[in-house]
Amino acid sequence: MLEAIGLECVRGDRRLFRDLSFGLEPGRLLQVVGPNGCGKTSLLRMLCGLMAPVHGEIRWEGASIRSLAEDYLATLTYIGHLNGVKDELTALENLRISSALGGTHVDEPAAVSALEKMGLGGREMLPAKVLSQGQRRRVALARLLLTEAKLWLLDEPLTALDKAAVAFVESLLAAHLEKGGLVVLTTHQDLQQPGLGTRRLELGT
Amino acid sequence: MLEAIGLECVRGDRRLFRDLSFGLEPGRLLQVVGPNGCGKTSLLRMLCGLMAPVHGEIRWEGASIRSLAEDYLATLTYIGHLNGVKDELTALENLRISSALGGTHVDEPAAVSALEKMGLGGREMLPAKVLSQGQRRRVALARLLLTEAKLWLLDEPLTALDKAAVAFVESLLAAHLEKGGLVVLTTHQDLQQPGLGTRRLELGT
Amino acid sequence: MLEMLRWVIRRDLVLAMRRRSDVLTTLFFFIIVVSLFPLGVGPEMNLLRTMAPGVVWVAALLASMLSLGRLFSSDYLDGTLEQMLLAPQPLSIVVLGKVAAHWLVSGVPLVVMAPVLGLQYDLAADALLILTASLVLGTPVLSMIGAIGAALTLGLRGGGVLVSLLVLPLYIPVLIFGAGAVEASASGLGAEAYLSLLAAFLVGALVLTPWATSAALRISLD
Amino acid sequence: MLEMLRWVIRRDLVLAMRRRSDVLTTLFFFIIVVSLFPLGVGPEMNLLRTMAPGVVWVAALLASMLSLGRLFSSDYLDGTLEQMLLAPQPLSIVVLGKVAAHWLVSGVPLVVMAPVLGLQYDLAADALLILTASLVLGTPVLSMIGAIGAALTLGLRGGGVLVSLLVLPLYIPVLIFGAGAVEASASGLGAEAYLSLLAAFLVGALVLTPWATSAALRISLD
Amino acid sequence: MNWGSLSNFLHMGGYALYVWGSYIVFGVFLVAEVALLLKRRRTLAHRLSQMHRLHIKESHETAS
Amino acid sequence: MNFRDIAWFKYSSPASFYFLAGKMIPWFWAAAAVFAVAGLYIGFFVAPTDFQQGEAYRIIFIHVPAAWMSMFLYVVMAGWAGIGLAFNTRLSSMMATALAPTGALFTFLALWTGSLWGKPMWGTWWVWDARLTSELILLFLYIGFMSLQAAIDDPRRADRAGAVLALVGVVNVPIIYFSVKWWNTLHQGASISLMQAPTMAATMLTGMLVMALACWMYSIAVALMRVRCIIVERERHAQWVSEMRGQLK
Ligand code: HEM
Ligand SMILES: Nc1ncnc2c1ncn2[C@@H]1O[C@H](COP(=O)(O)OP(=O)(O)OP(=O)(O)O)[C@@H](O)[C@H]1O
Ligand SMILES: Nc1ncnc2c1ncn2[C@@H]1O[C@H](COP(=O)(O)OP(=O)(O)OP(=O)(O)O)[C@@H](O)[C@H]1O
Ligand SMILES: [Mg+2]
Ligand SMILES: [Mg+2]
Repeated sequence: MLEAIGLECVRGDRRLFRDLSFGLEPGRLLQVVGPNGCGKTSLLRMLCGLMAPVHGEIRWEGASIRSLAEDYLATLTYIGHLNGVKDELTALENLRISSALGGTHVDEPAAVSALEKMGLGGREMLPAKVLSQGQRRRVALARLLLTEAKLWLLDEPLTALDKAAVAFVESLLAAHLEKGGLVVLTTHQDLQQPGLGTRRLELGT
Repeated sequence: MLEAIGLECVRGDRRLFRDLSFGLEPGRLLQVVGPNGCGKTSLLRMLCGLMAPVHGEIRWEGASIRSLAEDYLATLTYIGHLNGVKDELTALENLRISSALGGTHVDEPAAVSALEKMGLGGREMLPAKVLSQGQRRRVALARLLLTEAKLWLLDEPLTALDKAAVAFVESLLAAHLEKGGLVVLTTHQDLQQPGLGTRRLELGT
Repeated sequence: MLEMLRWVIRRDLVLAMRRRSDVLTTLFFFIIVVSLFPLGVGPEMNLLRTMAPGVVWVAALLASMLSLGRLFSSDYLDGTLEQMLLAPQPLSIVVLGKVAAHWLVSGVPLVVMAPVLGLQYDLAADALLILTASLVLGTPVLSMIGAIGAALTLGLRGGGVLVSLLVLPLYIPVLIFGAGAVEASASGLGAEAYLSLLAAFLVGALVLTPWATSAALRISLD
Repeated sequence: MLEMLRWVIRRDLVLAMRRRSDVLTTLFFFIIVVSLFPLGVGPEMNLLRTMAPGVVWVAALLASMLSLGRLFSSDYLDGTLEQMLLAPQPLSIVVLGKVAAHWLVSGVPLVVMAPVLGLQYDLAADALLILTASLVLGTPVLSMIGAIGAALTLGLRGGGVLVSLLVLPLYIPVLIFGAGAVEASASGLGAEAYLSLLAAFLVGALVLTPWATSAALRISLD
Repeated sequence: MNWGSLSNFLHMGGYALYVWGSYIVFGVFLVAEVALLLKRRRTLAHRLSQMHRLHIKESHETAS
Repeated sequence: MNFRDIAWFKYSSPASFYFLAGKMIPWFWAAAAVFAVAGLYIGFFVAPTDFQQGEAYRIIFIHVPAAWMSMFLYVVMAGWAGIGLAFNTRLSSMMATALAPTGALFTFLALWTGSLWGKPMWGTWWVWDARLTSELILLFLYIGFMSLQAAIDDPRRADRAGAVLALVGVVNVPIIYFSVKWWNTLHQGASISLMQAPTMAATMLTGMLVMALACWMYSIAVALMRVRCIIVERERHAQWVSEMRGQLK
């Protein structure tokens, strides 16, 4: 159960939003929408504790995320605008290491099969540098197949993906919600799959 | 008049496409589509001469682009996956400098009004570092408002843009085609505006 | 927690091996700086012997500083650092892992190389021993202090020079005591006092700098 | 063409000025490095006077080399370099502009500062003059040679040991003749031979390096 | 009283360059620091009133 | 009466501190002027000529206060910065930022006056003596602090990054300072020989102390003035700033 209470976000001279409150129950997906620069990324970074709100508080299962500290981090997975994919490492190494950083230790066969599911079969051993834009994004997203985190925070996960990959990621989201997970995501494209238990949060209006 | 004759592209061990030929007349738009990693970006980089094809040739108004060298470069504008936007420079400086590099010298008022049209009014003087992902993309795309190049090569121009911006960019494309320009672009989203004189080129099938 | 430490170190070592040229550049730099002085100063052995510890130590310090750039900045640019901040373990562990890897890659080769270079300067065997010992104790401190500077200047591009401005004054005690140890042993005084001070620096740095570096990283990514 | 050169220089200068402290920090880096050697070596003035030219030159090289990082790599990472390759002018012009800006930002301040630092090492007035002259001739060469290295290392896929082997030795002649000029004048021999050799390096570099750097950039971006 | 005359005082027993060189630079730098501060304050006041005017204009425009 | 009602923390809000500082500044200026006049009088007219150094020793009346201030101010600055970092109080961070330029100035002046003193006494402008070297390093620490803050656009981030640096640097200060023992120290020797004339030591000491007090008062006054500027710059959007806009001139 994720709650935001009276959040206010100020960047530079600009107040992006104030008095923003919402709650999200297990099994639900919150889609944050709004024009460019309205503060979607900022909100997500607040939700994972990378940025402190000027006012307000974020709670996870009733407790402030500040007080939970690492316990909270263990329950979430964040994928941002940037892929966090290292050019020199192979797709496989990238996936295993980013999973390990997130607290899930994955053995090689599991990682290979996750990459295969993400459509990167046969490219596991290529350095990420030579992968195409969409393939790099897929490497980043492959983590979702392996993580045990309950809360997913995804910043425009669908950019650079082709249609098949978009559909696959949406099915991943659906399966995660099914299992009682929570998802907060931003995207400018509409989600195709209906019944993702979607709630929309409009920013910047 | 842009012509590609019998292009072959090999990356590493992989042949992405071969025997690819097409021609594009003034006033037409070529949309390159295909799954992630099928070679769209590679094709665009070949078309602007950044990468040499293994076989085949690219011609502009009948002459090979290799022989035209800088004369060809003067007729094109390329916007890639990466924005080419410098973090430390303001939006305004970024735009003026990237235009100058492309051979168009723009004075300040013109640049400001271009940024305003791109929805960055009031943010001209912010360093690009603090802009949101979509706003950075807008800064890169603002060049299209100022360039006099006849051939536009755009690699997924619409990523990270919100819907209003997508519509605006499409109207820009339409206006450019109207004036007899040529556009080659890749995108995973379908173009909304009909009658862009669209031709599709499917790769990776 | 140890698991995490291991992963981070391993990752950074693999990355360093992929970019072998970086590692070698640091080492070449060290060798070239040290070898240049005999060329520049001339062949008087006495003069060279007096300069030796200072030159080797300054070269080590600069080499370690030069390699600071790759400590965090590439992770910052491609978003990995964000992920590290979100790892469900204390950030200091990650920091410690990265610093350890940095030392293994940029410090250890220097330590190994130093005795060979010292021979060029006609240092006696025990002076070489002390030189190596002082480097073993001192170079990890350099990496740890450097990490603070690297973390503070993250995202401030062109920060390479700013880092050196921040970090060099903090390096100076290490330099003074490191070079001092060799000089003391050369002039017949015992080097123990110096070496144990360096060891104290090392312990102090181990305790304090991961904390300071984590704080700096959090600030830089806010 | 000149228009383009002006734009590139101006852009890079603006970028440097944006980090307001950039020019200053290069300078302070230089100052700190020069001040480090006495700390390592000890305070005897005679020793210091003999080392002075070598130290100043090594420091100049480092300062100029440290700032090489920002020459191409940030433009490479954010895609600006691609745009530069697509500019409808010879690439060498762009390269020349970037190198010139680099020298203005990182070379000129060193040249200005060097005499003051020489004073710390108790150098005589004419030695100071020669030192400055050698730096005026030598630092642009460093920037130009460095540019080749920076361009080549952009596309390195791990096997770049050759590159660092190639570039660092290229610096050494400049260093030897730069420091040699000062020593020659200090020991009463004329420094003209050294200085004219440096001038020859400069002319050679101006002719050859923009071409080589452009080629390297094209290779790196293929 | 140590000094017979003003010129003696200015001569400083042959150390005029060093003594006055220290004191004058000392004084000039402190005064310069204060002067720079006062200037900073003035430009600040200027910027503030400009901001204020702009603000008033804006609110006027939105009102009408 | 409730403890909170005493408004202990009232002045820790930038707005109220701004006005409080405004009231205090004239007093510090007055004190600085009085002490400076007294100190200079003692220095030039009461203290006799030194039998070894002649009149050159009179540099001591500014050299020593400047050197003291340079070190004290660094520690004070690091203290404020640390408080700002720990308790997230904006005002203390602003104090740290305001102190840095003054500290750097005094460091520079200590170096300058020391060099001018060294030329007649030691025959050289500069030696690599421990005292001198450590003072130079202190200057680098100040400059590093200021450059770091200048390089960061967001003031809150600049505050906190600067605080980390200042705190780390303060560990360095005593180390540098005590390294005197490991060096041959020209500086120390000279100062001891000076102390040999006992009658002079008394007047000299008073002169030095009075000048040091003047420097303290000056530093406080200037720091308060600068912190007022910083407050207004940072809070320029706040209501109270636009209300008192006229009073600034
Ligand atoms: C650039 C040159 C110099 C620097 C950076 C410098 C720095 C300092 C510093 C940091 C102190 C404070 C030390 C303390 O509180 O114990 C000090 C004190 C003092 N300095 Fe200097 N100094 C320089 C040159 C000189 C010279 C040339 C003389 C006299 C010949 C001198 C005489 C003194 C005396 C008498 C004191 C105060 C008494 C003491 O602490 O011993 N200084 N100086
Ligand atoms: N220092 C600053 N001064 C003024 N505005 C700032 C500053 N820093 C950030 N901003 C603004 O804050 C906003 C940050 O938005 P954020 O990145 O959260 O947007 P977003 O909703 O994710 O947008 P996008 O859809 O483009 O990704 C931008 O509008 C940016 O211009
Ligand atoms: N050295 C190499 N070895 C094997 N395959 C390579 C190598 N270099 C590149 N490739 C492959 O070449 C392709 C490059 O594709 P390109 O970037 O042109 O794709 P794209 O169509 O633009 O994809 P996207 O839609 O994801 O942007 C990728 O499939 C990549 O895996
Ligand atoms: Mg965003
Ligand atoms: Mg692509």
